Amino acid sequence: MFEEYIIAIVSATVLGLILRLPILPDKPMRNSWMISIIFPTVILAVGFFAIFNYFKVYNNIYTAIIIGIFSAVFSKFFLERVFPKPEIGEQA
Amino acid sequence: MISPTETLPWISFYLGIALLVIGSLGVVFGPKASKEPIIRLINLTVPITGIALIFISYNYTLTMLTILSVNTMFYIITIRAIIRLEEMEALY
Amino acid sequence: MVMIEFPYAAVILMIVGAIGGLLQTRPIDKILMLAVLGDGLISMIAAYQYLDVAMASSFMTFVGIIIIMIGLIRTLEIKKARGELF
Amino acid sequence: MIEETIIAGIIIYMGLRLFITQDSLERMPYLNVINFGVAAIITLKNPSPLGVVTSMIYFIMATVAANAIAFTINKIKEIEHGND
Amino acid sequence: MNEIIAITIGAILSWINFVIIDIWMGLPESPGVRGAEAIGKSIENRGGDLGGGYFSGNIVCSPDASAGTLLASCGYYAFGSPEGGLIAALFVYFGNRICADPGYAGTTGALSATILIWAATYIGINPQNFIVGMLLAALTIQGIYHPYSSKLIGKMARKMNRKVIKD
Repeated sequence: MFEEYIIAIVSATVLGLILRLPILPDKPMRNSWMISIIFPTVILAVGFFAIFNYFKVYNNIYTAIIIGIFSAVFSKFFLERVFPKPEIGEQA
Repeated sequence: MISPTETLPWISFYLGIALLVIGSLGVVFGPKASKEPIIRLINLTVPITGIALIFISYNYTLTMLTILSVNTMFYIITIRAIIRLEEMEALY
Repeated sequence: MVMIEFPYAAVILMIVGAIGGLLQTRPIDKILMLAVLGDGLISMIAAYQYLDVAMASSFMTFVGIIIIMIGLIRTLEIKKARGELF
Repeated sequence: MIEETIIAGIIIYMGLRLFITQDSLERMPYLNVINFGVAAIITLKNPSPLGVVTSMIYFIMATVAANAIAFTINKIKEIEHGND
Repeated sequence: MNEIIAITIGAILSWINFVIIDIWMGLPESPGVRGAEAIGKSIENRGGDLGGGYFSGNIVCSPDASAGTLLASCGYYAFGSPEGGLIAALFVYFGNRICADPGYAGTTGALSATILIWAATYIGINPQNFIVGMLLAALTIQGIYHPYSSKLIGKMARKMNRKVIKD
Protein backbone atom coordinates (compact mmCIF):
# COMPACT_ATOMS: atom_id res chain seq x y z
CA MET A 1 0.00 0.00 0.00
CA PHE A 2 2.80 2.40 0.85
CA GLU A 3 5.01 1.56 -2.12
CA GLU A 4 2.91 3.51 -4.59
CA TYR A 5 3.15 6.69 -2.50
CA ILE A 6 6.96 6.36 -2.39
CA ILE A 7 7.06 5.76 -6.16
CA ALA A 8 4.92 8.89 -6.75
CA ILE A 9 7.23 10.97 -4.51
CA VAL A 10 10.36 9.68 -6.27
CA SER A 11 8.87 10.31 -9.72
CA ALA A 12 7.86 13.87 -8.81
CA THR A 13 11.31 14.56 -7.31
CA VAL A 14 13.20 13.24 -10.35
CA LEU A 15 11.12 15.21 -12.85
CA GLY A 16 11.39 18.30 -10.64
CA LEU A 17 15.18 17.99 -10.67
CA ILE A 18 15.11 17.67 -14.47
CA LEU A 19 12.90 20.78 -14.74
CA ARG A 20 15.36 22.71 -12.46
CA LEU A 21 12.98 23.41 -9.58
CA PRO A 22 14.85 24.39 -6.38
CA ILE A 23 14.87 21.80 -3.60
CA LEU A 24 14.11 24.13 -0.66
CA PRO A 25 12.49 27.59 -0.60
CA ASP A 26 14.26 30.78 0.43
CA LYS A 27 15.75 31.10 3.85
CA PRO A 28 12.99 32.72 5.96
CA MET A 29 11.11 29.65 4.92
CA ARG A 30 7.71 30.44 6.43
CA ASN A 31 7.27 33.65 4.44
CA SER A 32 8.61 32.80 0.98
CA TRP A 33 6.41 32.30 -2.06
CA MET A 34 8.98 30.30 -4.09
CA ILE A 35 7.74 27.06 -5.64
CA SER A 36 10.15 24.23 -4.81
CA ILE A 37 10.26 20.44 -4.74
CA ILE A 38 9.74 19.83 -1.06
CA PHE A 39 6.76 22.06 -0.46
CA PRO A 40 4.13 22.06 -3.16
CA THR A 41 5.28 19.32 -5.54
CA VAL A 42 5.54 16.37 -3.18
CA ILE A 43 2.34 17.34 -1.36
CA LEU A 44 0.48 17.69 -4.66
CA ALA A 45 1.73 14.27 -5.78
CA VAL A 46 0.70 12.58 -2.51
CA GLY A 47 -2.70 14.27 -2.46
CA PHE A 48 -3.57 13.49 -6.08
CA PHE A 49 -2.48 9.89 -5.64
CA ALA A 50 -4.60 9.58 -2.48
CA ILE A 51 -7.65 10.56 -4.55
CA PHE A 52 -6.82 7.85 -7.13
CA ASN A 53 -6.04 5.33 -4.41
CA TYR A 54 -9.61 5.53 -3.12
CA PHE A 55 -10.92 3.97 -6.34
CA LYS A 56 -9.45 0.51 -6.02
CA VAL A 57 -8.89 0.02 -9.77
CA TYR A 58 -6.19 2.63 -10.29
CA ASN A 59 -3.78 1.94 -7.40
CA ASN A 60 -0.91 0.52 -9.44
CA ILE A 61 2.64 1.67 -10.20
CA TYR A 62 1.99 3.27 -13.61
CA THR A 63 -0.65 5.58 -12.16
CA ALA A 64 1.84 6.63 -9.49
CA ILE A 65 4.48 7.51 -12.11
CA ILE A 66 1.96 9.47 -14.22
CA ILE A 67 0.70 11.36 -11.12
CA GLY A 68 4.28 12.33 -10.20
CA ILE A 69 5.02 13.64 -13.70
CA PHE A 70 1.72 15.54 -13.78
CA SER A 71 2.26 17.18 -10.39
CA ALA A 72 5.80 18.29 -11.28
CA VAL A 73 4.67 19.79 -14.61
CA PHE A 74 1.66 21.43 -12.93
CA SER A 75 3.70 23.08 -10.18
CA LYS A 76 6.38 24.21 -12.64
CA PHE A 77 4.23 25.74 -15.35
CA PHE A 78 0.60 26.21 -14.29
CA LEU A 79 0.54 26.94 -10.54
CA GLU A 80 1.46 30.61 -10.89
CA ARG A 81 -1.35 31.10 -13.39
CA VAL A 82 -4.08 29.20 -11.56
CA PHE A 83 -3.35 30.71 -8.13
CA PRO A 84 -1.42 33.94 -8.73
CA LYS A 85 0.74 35.57 -6.09
CA PRO A 86 -1.20 38.52 -4.60
CA GLU A 87 -0.08 42.13 -4.51
CA ILE A 88 1.20 43.65 -1.27
CA GLY A 89 -1.68 43.38 1.19
CA GLU A 90 -4.43 43.17 -1.38
CA GLN A 91 -7.36 40.81 -1.13
CA ALA A 92 -10.97 40.84 -2.39
CA MET B 1 -39.31 15.19 23.25
CA ILE B 2 -40.08 15.49 19.57
CA SER B 3 -37.23 14.26 17.40
CA PRO B 4 -36.51 16.74 14.60
CA THR B 5 -35.24 14.11 12.20
CA GLU B 6 -38.82 12.87 11.71
CA THR B 7 -40.50 16.25 11.70
CA LEU B 8 -37.84 17.99 9.63
CA PRO B 9 -40.18 19.05 6.75
CA TRP B 10 -42.63 20.66 9.18
CA ILE B 11 -39.93 22.65 10.93
CA SER B 12 -38.47 23.74 7.61
CA PHE B 13 -41.89 24.73 6.18
CA TYR B 14 -43.07 26.82 9.11
CA LEU B 15 -39.67 28.45 9.59
CA GLY B 16 -39.67 29.33 5.89
CA ILE B 17 -43.12 30.94 6.15
CA ALA B 18 -42.02 32.91 9.23
CA LEU B 19 -38.87 34.14 7.49
CA LEU B 20 -40.91 35.09 4.40
CA VAL B 21 -43.39 37.21 6.39
CA ILE B 22 -40.77 38.85 8.61
CA GLY B 23 -38.46 39.49 5.67
CA SER B 24 -41.20 41.03 3.52
CA LEU B 25 -42.17 43.42 6.34
CA GLY B 26 -38.50 44.22 6.85
CA VAL B 27 -37.95 45.01 3.16
CA VAL B 28 -40.82 47.49 3.14
CA PHE B 29 -40.70 49.06 6.62
CA GLY B 30 -37.16 48.29 7.79
CA PRO B 31 -34.99 50.85 9.58
CA LYS B 32 -33.28 53.26 7.15
CA ALA B 33 -34.50 51.19 4.20
CA SER B 34 -36.09 54.12 2.43
CA LYS B 35 -32.92 56.25 2.43
CA GLU B 36 -30.28 53.89 1.10
CA PRO B 37 -31.19 51.33 -1.57
CA ILE B 38 -28.35 48.96 -0.68
CA ILE B 39 -29.90 48.33 2.75
CA ARG B 40 -33.15 47.38 1.01
CA LEU B 41 -31.16 45.03 -1.23
CA ILE B 42 -29.51 43.41 1.78
CA ASN B 43 -32.89 42.97 3.50
CA LEU B 44 -34.16 41.19 0.39
CA THR B 45 -31.93 38.18 1.15
CA VAL B 46 -34.10 37.14 4.13
CA PRO B 47 -37.34 36.35 2.17
CA ILE B 48 -35.25 34.64 -0.56
CA THR B 49 -33.88 32.31 2.13
CA GLY B 50 -37.43 31.68 3.37
CA ILE B 51 -38.53 30.72 -0.15
CA ALA B 52 -35.53 28.38 -0.42
CA LEU B 53 -36.54 26.72 2.87
CA ILE B 54 -40.12 26.17 1.67
CA PHE B 55 -38.82 24.60 -1.55
CA ILE B 56 -36.42 22.31 0.33
CA SER B 57 -39.27 21.12 2.54
CA TYR B 58 -41.08 19.78 -0.56
CA ASN B 59 -37.81 18.15 -1.84
CA TYR B 60 -37.71 20.49 -4.85
CA THR B 61 -33.92 20.69 -4.98
CA LEU B 62 -33.52 21.90 -8.56
CA THR B 63 -36.01 24.72 -7.97
CA MET B 64 -34.06 25.85 -4.93
CA LEU B 65 -30.77 25.88 -6.83
CA THR B 66 -32.42 27.87 -9.63
CA ILE B 67 -33.74 30.51 -7.25
CA LEU B 68 -30.38 30.88 -5.49
CA SER B 69 -28.47 31.29 -8.77
CA VAL B 70 -31.04 33.76 -10.14
CA ASN B 71 -30.65 35.65 -6.84
CA THR B 72 -26.90 35.96 -7.42
CA MET B 73 -27.41 37.23 -11.00
CA PHE B 74 -29.97 39.72 -9.66
CA TYR B 75 -27.34 40.99 -7.20
CA ILE B 76 -24.85 41.65 -10.00
CA ILE B 77 -27.35 43.60 -12.15
CA THR B 78 -28.81 45.60 -9.24
CA ILE B 79 -25.41 46.50 -7.79
CA ARG B 80 -24.37 47.88 -11.18
CA ALA B 81 -27.61 49.86 -11.39
CA ILE B 82 -27.13 51.32 -7.89
CA ILE B 83 -23.56 52.37 -8.69
CA ARG B 84 -24.69 54.06 -11.93
CA LEU B 85 -27.44 55.92 -10.09
CA GLU B 86 -25.00 57.08 -7.43
CA GLU B 87 -22.65 58.35 -10.11
CA MET B 88 -25.42 60.24 -11.94
CA GLU B 89 -26.68 61.82 -8.69
CA ALA B 90 -30.21 60.96 -9.72
CA LEU B 91 -31.03 59.16 -6.55
CA TYR B 92 -32.34 61.84 -4.27
CA MET C 1 -29.78 12.85 29.71
CA VAL C 2 -30.46 16.01 27.75
CA MET C 3 -29.96 15.75 24.02
CA ILE C 4 -29.82 18.65 21.57
CA GLU C 5 -30.26 17.45 18.01
CA PHE C 6 -28.64 19.25 15.15
CA PRO C 7 -31.58 20.93 13.29
CA TYR C 8 -32.42 22.94 16.41
CA ALA C 9 -29.02 24.60 16.14
CA ALA C 10 -29.70 25.38 12.47
CA VAL C 11 -33.10 26.88 13.37
CA ILE C 12 -31.52 29.11 16.01
CA LEU C 13 -28.81 30.20 13.57
CA MET C 14 -31.43 31.16 10.98
CA ILE C 15 -33.57 33.08 13.51
CA VAL C 16 -30.53 34.96 14.80
CA GLY C 17 -29.42 35.78 11.27
CA ALA C 18 -32.86 36.99 10.17
CA ILE C 19 -33.66 39.15 13.23
CA GLY C 20 -30.15 40.58 13.45
CA GLY C 21 -29.94 41.18 9.71
CA LEU C 22 -33.20 43.08 9.62
CA LEU C 23 -32.74 45.21 12.75
CA GLN C 24 -29.12 46.37 12.41
CA THR C 25 -28.57 49.72 10.76
CA ARG C 26 -24.96 49.69 9.55
CA PRO C 27 -24.57 47.74 6.27
CA ILE C 28 -21.48 45.76 7.32
CA ASP C 29 -23.25 44.35 10.39
CA LYS C 30 -26.15 43.32 8.18
CA ILE C 31 -23.76 41.50 5.82
CA LEU C 32 -22.15 39.63 8.73
CA MET C 33 -25.58 38.52 9.91
CA LEU C 34 -26.37 37.37 6.37
CA ALA C 35 -23.33 35.10 6.55
CA VAL C 36 -24.88 33.52 9.67
CA LEU C 37 -28.20 33.11 7.80
CA GLY C 38 -26.38 31.35 4.95
CA ASP C 39 -24.69 29.03 7.46
CA GLY C 40 -28.09 28.04 8.83
CA LEU C 41 -29.48 27.38 5.35
CA ILE C 42 -26.54 25.17 4.37
CA SER C 43 -26.67 23.17 7.60
CA MET C 44 -30.44 22.68 7.16
CA ILE C 45 -29.84 21.37 3.62
CA ALA C 46 -27.11 19.06 4.94
CA ALA C 47 -29.59 17.71 7.51
CA TYR C 48 -31.74 16.59 4.55
CA GLN C 49 -28.62 14.77 3.17
CA TYR C 50 -28.67 16.58 -0.18
CA LEU C 51 -24.92 17.01 -0.27
CA ASP C 52 -24.50 18.21 -3.86
CA VAL C 53 -27.15 20.86 -3.29
CA ALA C 54 -25.30 21.96 -0.14
CA MET C 55 -22.06 22.28 -2.15
CA ALA C 56 -23.62 24.44 -4.89
CA SER C 57 -25.62 26.58 -2.48
CA SER C 58 -22.57 27.30 -0.29
CA PHE C 59 -20.75 28.50 -3.39
CA MET C 60 -23.62 30.76 -4.49
CA THR C 61 -24.37 32.21 -1.04
CA PHE C 62 -20.84 33.35 -0.33
CA VAL C 63 -20.25 34.63 -3.86
CA GLY C 64 -23.39 36.77 -3.42
CA ILE C 65 -22.02 38.17 -0.14
CA ILE C 66 -18.73 39.11 -1.83
CA ILE C 67 -20.59 40.83 -4.70
CA ILE C 68 -22.64 42.91 -2.23
CA MET C 69 -19.49 43.99 -0.43
CA ILE C 70 -17.79 45.13 -3.65
CA GLY C 71 -20.83 47.29 -4.39
CA LEU C 72 -20.84 48.65 -0.82
CA ILE C 73 -17.20 49.78 -1.01
CA ARG C 74 -17.77 51.41 -4.42
CA THR C 75 -20.89 53.25 -3.18
CA LEU C 76 -19.10 54.56 -0.08
CA GLU C 77 -16.16 55.78 -2.18
CA ILE C 78 -18.53 57.70 -4.47
CA LYS C 79 -20.28 59.25 -1.45
CA LYS C 80 -16.89 60.20 0.04
CA ALA C 81 -15.90 61.88 -3.23
CA ARG C 82 -19.15 63.86 -3.29
CA GLY C 83 -18.70 64.89 0.35
CA GLU C 84 -21.99 63.51 1.59
CA LEU C 85 -20.58 61.10 4.13
CA PHE C 86 -21.46 62.21 7.67
CA MET D 1 -24.70 10.89 20.10
CA ILE D 2 -22.90 13.00 22.69
CA GLU D 3 -20.76 14.57 19.95
CA GLU D 4 -23.81 15.99 18.21
CA THR D 5 -25.07 17.43 21.50
CA ILE D 6 -21.75 19.12 22.23
CA ILE D 7 -21.45 20.62 18.74
CA ALA D 8 -25.06 21.85 18.69
CA GLY D 9 -24.62 23.41 22.14
CA ILE D 10 -21.48 25.23 21.05
CA ILE D 11 -23.20 26.54 17.89
CA ILE D 12 -26.23 27.79 19.87
CA TYR D 13 -24.00 29.47 22.47
CA MET D 14 -21.91 31.18 19.81
CA GLY D 15 -25.02 32.33 17.91
CA LEU D 16 -26.58 33.92 21.00
CA ARG D 17 -23.30 35.55 21.96
CA LEU D 18 -22.87 36.90 18.43
CA PHE D 19 -26.38 38.36 18.70
CA ILE D 20 -25.75 40.36 21.87
CA THR D 21 -22.29 41.82 21.20
CA GLN D 22 -22.12 45.25 19.56
CA ASP D 23 -18.56 45.66 18.23
CA SER D 24 -18.37 44.32 14.69
CA LEU D 25 -14.71 43.30 14.87
CA GLU D 26 -15.38 41.34 18.07
CA ARG D 27 -17.92 39.21 16.22
CA MET D 28 -15.47 37.78 13.67
CA PRO D 29 -13.90 35.05 15.91
CA TYR D 30 -17.39 33.96 16.97
CA LEU D 31 -18.35 33.61 13.30
CA ASN D 32 -15.20 31.54 12.81
CA VAL D 33 -16.25 29.14 15.57
CA ILE D 34 -19.69 28.79 13.91
CA ASN D 35 -17.98 27.90 10.61
CA PHE D 36 -15.90 25.26 12.41
CA GLY D 37 -18.99 23.76 13.98
CA VAL D 38 -21.02 23.55 10.77
CA ALA D 39 -18.08 22.05 8.86
CA ALA D 40 -17.63 19.49 11.64
CA ILE D 41 -21.24 18.41 11.80
CA ILE D 42 -21.72 18.05 8.02
CA THR D 43 -19.11 15.29 8.09
CA LEU D 44 -20.30 13.85 11.39
CA LYS D 45 -23.86 13.38 10.12
CA ASN D 46 -22.85 12.15 6.63
CA PRO D 47 -19.80 9.89 6.92
CA SER D 48 -19.06 9.44 3.22
CA PRO D 49 -16.44 10.85 0.78
CA LEU D 50 -19.01 13.23 -0.73
CA GLY D 51 -19.74 14.50 2.77
CA VAL D 52 -16.13 15.34 3.50
CA VAL D 53 -15.71 17.05 0.10
CA THR D 54 -18.83 19.12 0.89
CA SER D 55 -17.37 20.05 4.27
CA MET D 56 -14.05 21.11 2.74
CA ILE D 57 -15.67 23.27 0.03
CA TYR D 58 -18.00 24.86 2.57
CA PHE D 59 -15.16 25.68 4.94
CA ILE D 60 -12.94 27.17 2.24
CA MET D 61 -15.74 29.34 0.82
CA ALA D 62 -16.75 30.50 4.32
CA THR D 63 -13.15 31.44 5.07
CA VAL D 64 -12.91 33.45 1.84
CA ALA D 65 -16.12 35.26 2.81
CA ALA D 66 -14.80 35.98 6.33
CA ASN D 67 -11.57 37.30 4.83
CA ALA D 68 -13.57 39.63 2.58
CA ILE D 69 -15.76 40.79 5.51
CA ALA D 70 -12.72 41.66 7.65
CA PHE D 71 -11.10 43.49 4.73
CA THR D 72 -14.31 45.45 4.14
CA ILE D 73 -14.57 46.46 7.82
CA ASN D 74 -11.03 47.80 7.69
CA LYS D 75 -11.68 49.57 4.38
CA ILE D 76 -14.88 51.23 5.64
CA LYS D 77 -13.05 52.41 8.75
CA GLU D 78 -10.35 53.92 6.53
CA ILE D 79 -12.93 55.65 4.33
CA GLU D 80 -14.90 57.10 7.25
CA HIS D 81 -12.04 58.25 9.49
CA GLY D 82 -9.38 59.00 6.90
CA ASN D 83 -6.37 56.80 6.23
CA ASP D 84 -3.89 57.21 9.02
CA MET E 1 -18.34 7.93 30.64
CA ASN E 2 -15.64 6.46 28.49
CA GLU E 3 -16.44 8.81 25.61
CA ILE E 4 -16.00 11.93 27.74
CA ILE E 5 -12.45 10.91 28.66
CA ALA E 6 -11.68 10.19 24.99
CA ILE E 7 -13.07 13.59 23.91
CA THR E 8 -10.97 15.31 26.59
CA ILE E 9 -7.79 13.56 25.45
CA GLY E 10 -8.60 14.38 21.81
CA ALA E 11 -9.19 18.04 22.68
CA ILE E 12 -5.85 18.29 24.50
CA LEU E 13 -3.95 16.59 21.65
CA SER E 14 -5.48 18.74 18.90
CA TRP E 15 -5.00 21.94 20.98
CA ILE E 16 -1.30 21.20 21.39
CA ASN E 17 -1.00 20.29 17.69
CA PHE E 18 -2.54 23.40 16.18
CA VAL E 19 -1.15 25.92 18.67
CA ILE E 20 2.43 24.61 18.40
CA ILE E 21 2.39 24.48 14.59
CA ASP E 22 0.70 27.86 14.17
CA ILE E 23 3.20 29.57 16.46
CA TRP E 24 6.13 27.75 14.84
CA MET E 25 5.03 28.89 11.38
CA GLY E 26 5.04 32.49 12.53
CA LEU E 27 1.41 33.53 12.79
CA PRO E 28 1.92 35.92 15.79
CA GLU E 29 4.72 37.72 13.96
CA SER E 30 2.87 39.72 11.33
CA PRO E 31 -0.63 39.99 9.86
CA GLY E 32 -0.89 38.36 6.46
CA VAL E 33 -3.76 40.46 5.13
CA ARG E 34 -5.20 43.78 6.30
CA GLY E 35 -8.29 42.29 7.92
CA ALA E 36 -6.10 40.30 10.32
CA GLU E 37 -4.34 43.52 11.29
CA ALA E 38 -7.70 45.16 12.13
CA ILE E 39 -8.78 42.19 14.28
CA GLY E 40 -5.44 42.19 16.11
CA LYS E 41 -5.63 45.92 16.84
CA SER E 42 -9.23 45.48 18.09
CA ILE E 43 -8.20 42.72 20.52
CA GLU E 44 -5.30 44.85 21.72
CA ASN E 45 -7.66 47.77 22.38
CA ARG E 46 -9.84 45.53 24.53
CA GLY E 47 -6.97 44.66 26.82
CA GLY E 48 -5.19 41.79 25.12
CA ASP E 49 -1.81 41.08 23.61
CA LEU E 50 -0.90 42.18 20.08
CA GLY E 51 0.78 38.90 19.07
CA GLY E 52 -2.21 36.90 20.24
CA GLY E 53 -4.47 39.28 18.35
CA TYR E 54 -2.54 38.74 15.12
CA PHE E 55 -2.73 34.97 15.77
CA SER E 56 -6.51 35.12 16.13
CA GLY E 57 -6.93 37.35 13.08
CA ASN E 58 -4.77 35.11 10.92
CA ILE E 59 -6.86 32.09 11.96
CA VAL E 60 -10.04 33.95 10.96
CA CYS E 61 -8.74 35.18 7.63
CA SER E 62 -7.17 32.05 6.15
CA PRO E 63 -7.39 28.29 6.80
CA ASP E 64 -4.33 27.56 8.91
CA ALA E 65 -3.33 24.58 11.05
CA SER E 66 -6.65 24.70 12.91
CA ALA E 67 -8.53 24.07 9.67
CA GLY E 68 -5.89 21.50 8.74
CA THR E 69 -6.49 19.55 11.96
CA LEU E 70 -10.29 19.71 11.63
CA LEU E 71 -10.41 18.68 7.96
CA ALA E 72 -7.79 15.94 8.41
CA SER E 73 -9.82 14.38 11.21
CA CYS E 74 -12.97 14.72 9.08
CA GLY E 75 -11.21 12.99 6.18
CA TYR E 76 -9.88 10.22 8.39
CA TYR E 77 -13.39 9.67 9.80
CA ALA E 78 -15.10 9.63 6.41
CA PHE E 79 -12.58 7.55 4.45
CA GLY E 80 -11.69 5.26 7.32
CA SER E 81 -7.97 5.28 6.48
CA PRO E 82 -5.10 7.83 6.52
CA GLU E 83 -5.55 8.79 2.87
CA GLY E 84 -8.37 11.14 3.86
CA GLY E 85 -5.85 13.28 5.72
CA LEU E 86 -3.68 13.52 2.60
CA ILE E 87 -6.66 14.67 0.50
CA ALA E 88 -7.45 17.20 3.25
CA ALA E 89 -3.89 18.52 3.00
CA LEU E 90 -4.34 19.04 -0.77
CA PHE E 91 -7.62 20.93 -0.33
CA VAL E 92 -6.22 23.06 2.50
CA TYR E 93 -3.27 24.02 0.27
CA PHE E 94 -5.63 25.16 -2.50
CA GLY E 95 -7.75 27.10 -0.01
CA ASN E 96 -4.66 28.79 1.38
CA ARG E 97 -3.57 29.91 -2.07
CA ILE E 98 -7.02 31.38 -2.73
CA CYS E 99 -6.88 33.34 0.55
CA ALA E 100 -3.50 34.99 -0.27
CA ASP E 101 -1.33 32.95 2.10
CA PRO E 102 1.78 30.85 1.31
CA GLY E 103 0.18 27.76 2.84
CA TYR E 104 2.90 26.23 4.97
CA ALA E 105 0.93 26.17 8.22
CA GLY E 106 -2.19 24.49 6.83
CA THR E 107 -0.49 21.58 5.05
CA THR E 108 1.96 20.96 7.88
CA GLY E 109 -0.90 20.94 10.36
CA ALA E 110 -2.95 18.53 8.24
CA LEU E 111 -0.09 16.07 7.76
CA SER E 112 0.94 16.12 11.44
CA ALA E 113 -2.70 15.72 12.51
CA THR E 114 -3.00 12.69 10.21
CA ILE E 115 0.05 11.08 11.85
CA LEU E 116 -1.28 11.97 15.31
CA ILE E 117 -4.72 10.45 14.68
CA TRP E 118 -3.17 7.34 13.13
CA ALA E 119 -1.09 6.92 16.28
CA ALA E 120 -4.02 7.64 18.58
CA THR E 121 -6.29 4.95 17.12
CA TYR E 122 -4.08 2.31 18.79
CA ILE E 123 -5.02 3.56 22.27
CA GLY E 124 -8.72 3.65 21.52
CA ILE E 125 -9.41 7.27 20.51
CA ASN E 126 -11.57 7.45 17.41
CA PRO E 127 -11.45 10.24 14.78
CA GLN E 128 -14.86 11.61 15.79
CA ASN E 129 -13.38 12.37 19.23
CA PHE E 130 -10.77 14.43 17.40
CA ILE E 131 -13.47 16.33 15.45
CA VAL E 132 -15.30 17.35 18.64
CA GLY E 133 -11.97 17.99 20.38
CA MET E 134 -10.82 20.34 17.63
CA LEU E 135 -14.07 22.29 17.95
CA LEU E 136 -13.56 22.58 21.72
CA ALA E 137 -9.96 23.74 21.16
CA ALA E 138 -11.08 26.42 18.68
CA LEU E 139 -13.73 27.48 21.21
CA THR E 140 -11.12 27.99 23.94
CA ILE E 141 -8.97 30.16 21.69
CA GLN E 142 -11.61 32.18 19.84
CA GLY E 143 -14.79 32.11 21.81
CA ILE E 144 -14.51 32.38 25.59
CA TYR E 145 -12.75 35.64 26.48
CA HIS E 146 -10.31 37.22 24.09
CA PRO E 147 -7.83 39.05 26.41
CA TYR E 148 -6.93 35.97 28.45
CA SER E 149 -6.41 33.69 25.44
CA SER E 150 -4.39 36.33 23.57
CA LYS E 151 -2.15 36.87 26.63
CA LEU E 152 -1.58 33.10 26.83
CA ILE E 153 -0.70 32.92 23.13
CA GLY E 154 1.59 35.93 23.44
CA LYS E 155 3.45 34.36 26.35
CA MET E 156 3.93 31.09 24.43
CA ALA E 157 5.08 33.01 21.32
CA ARG E 158 7.67 34.93 23.32
CA LYS E 159 8.95 31.67 24.77
CA MET E 160 9.24 30.12 21.28
CA ASN E 161 11.09 33.21 19.90
CA ARG E 162 8.31 34.40 17.59
CA LYS E 163 7.81 38.00 18.68
CA VAL E 164 5.88 40.70 16.85
CA ILE E 165 8.06 42.22 14.13
CA LYS E 166 7.86 46.00 14.30
CA ASP E 167 8.74 47.98 11.21
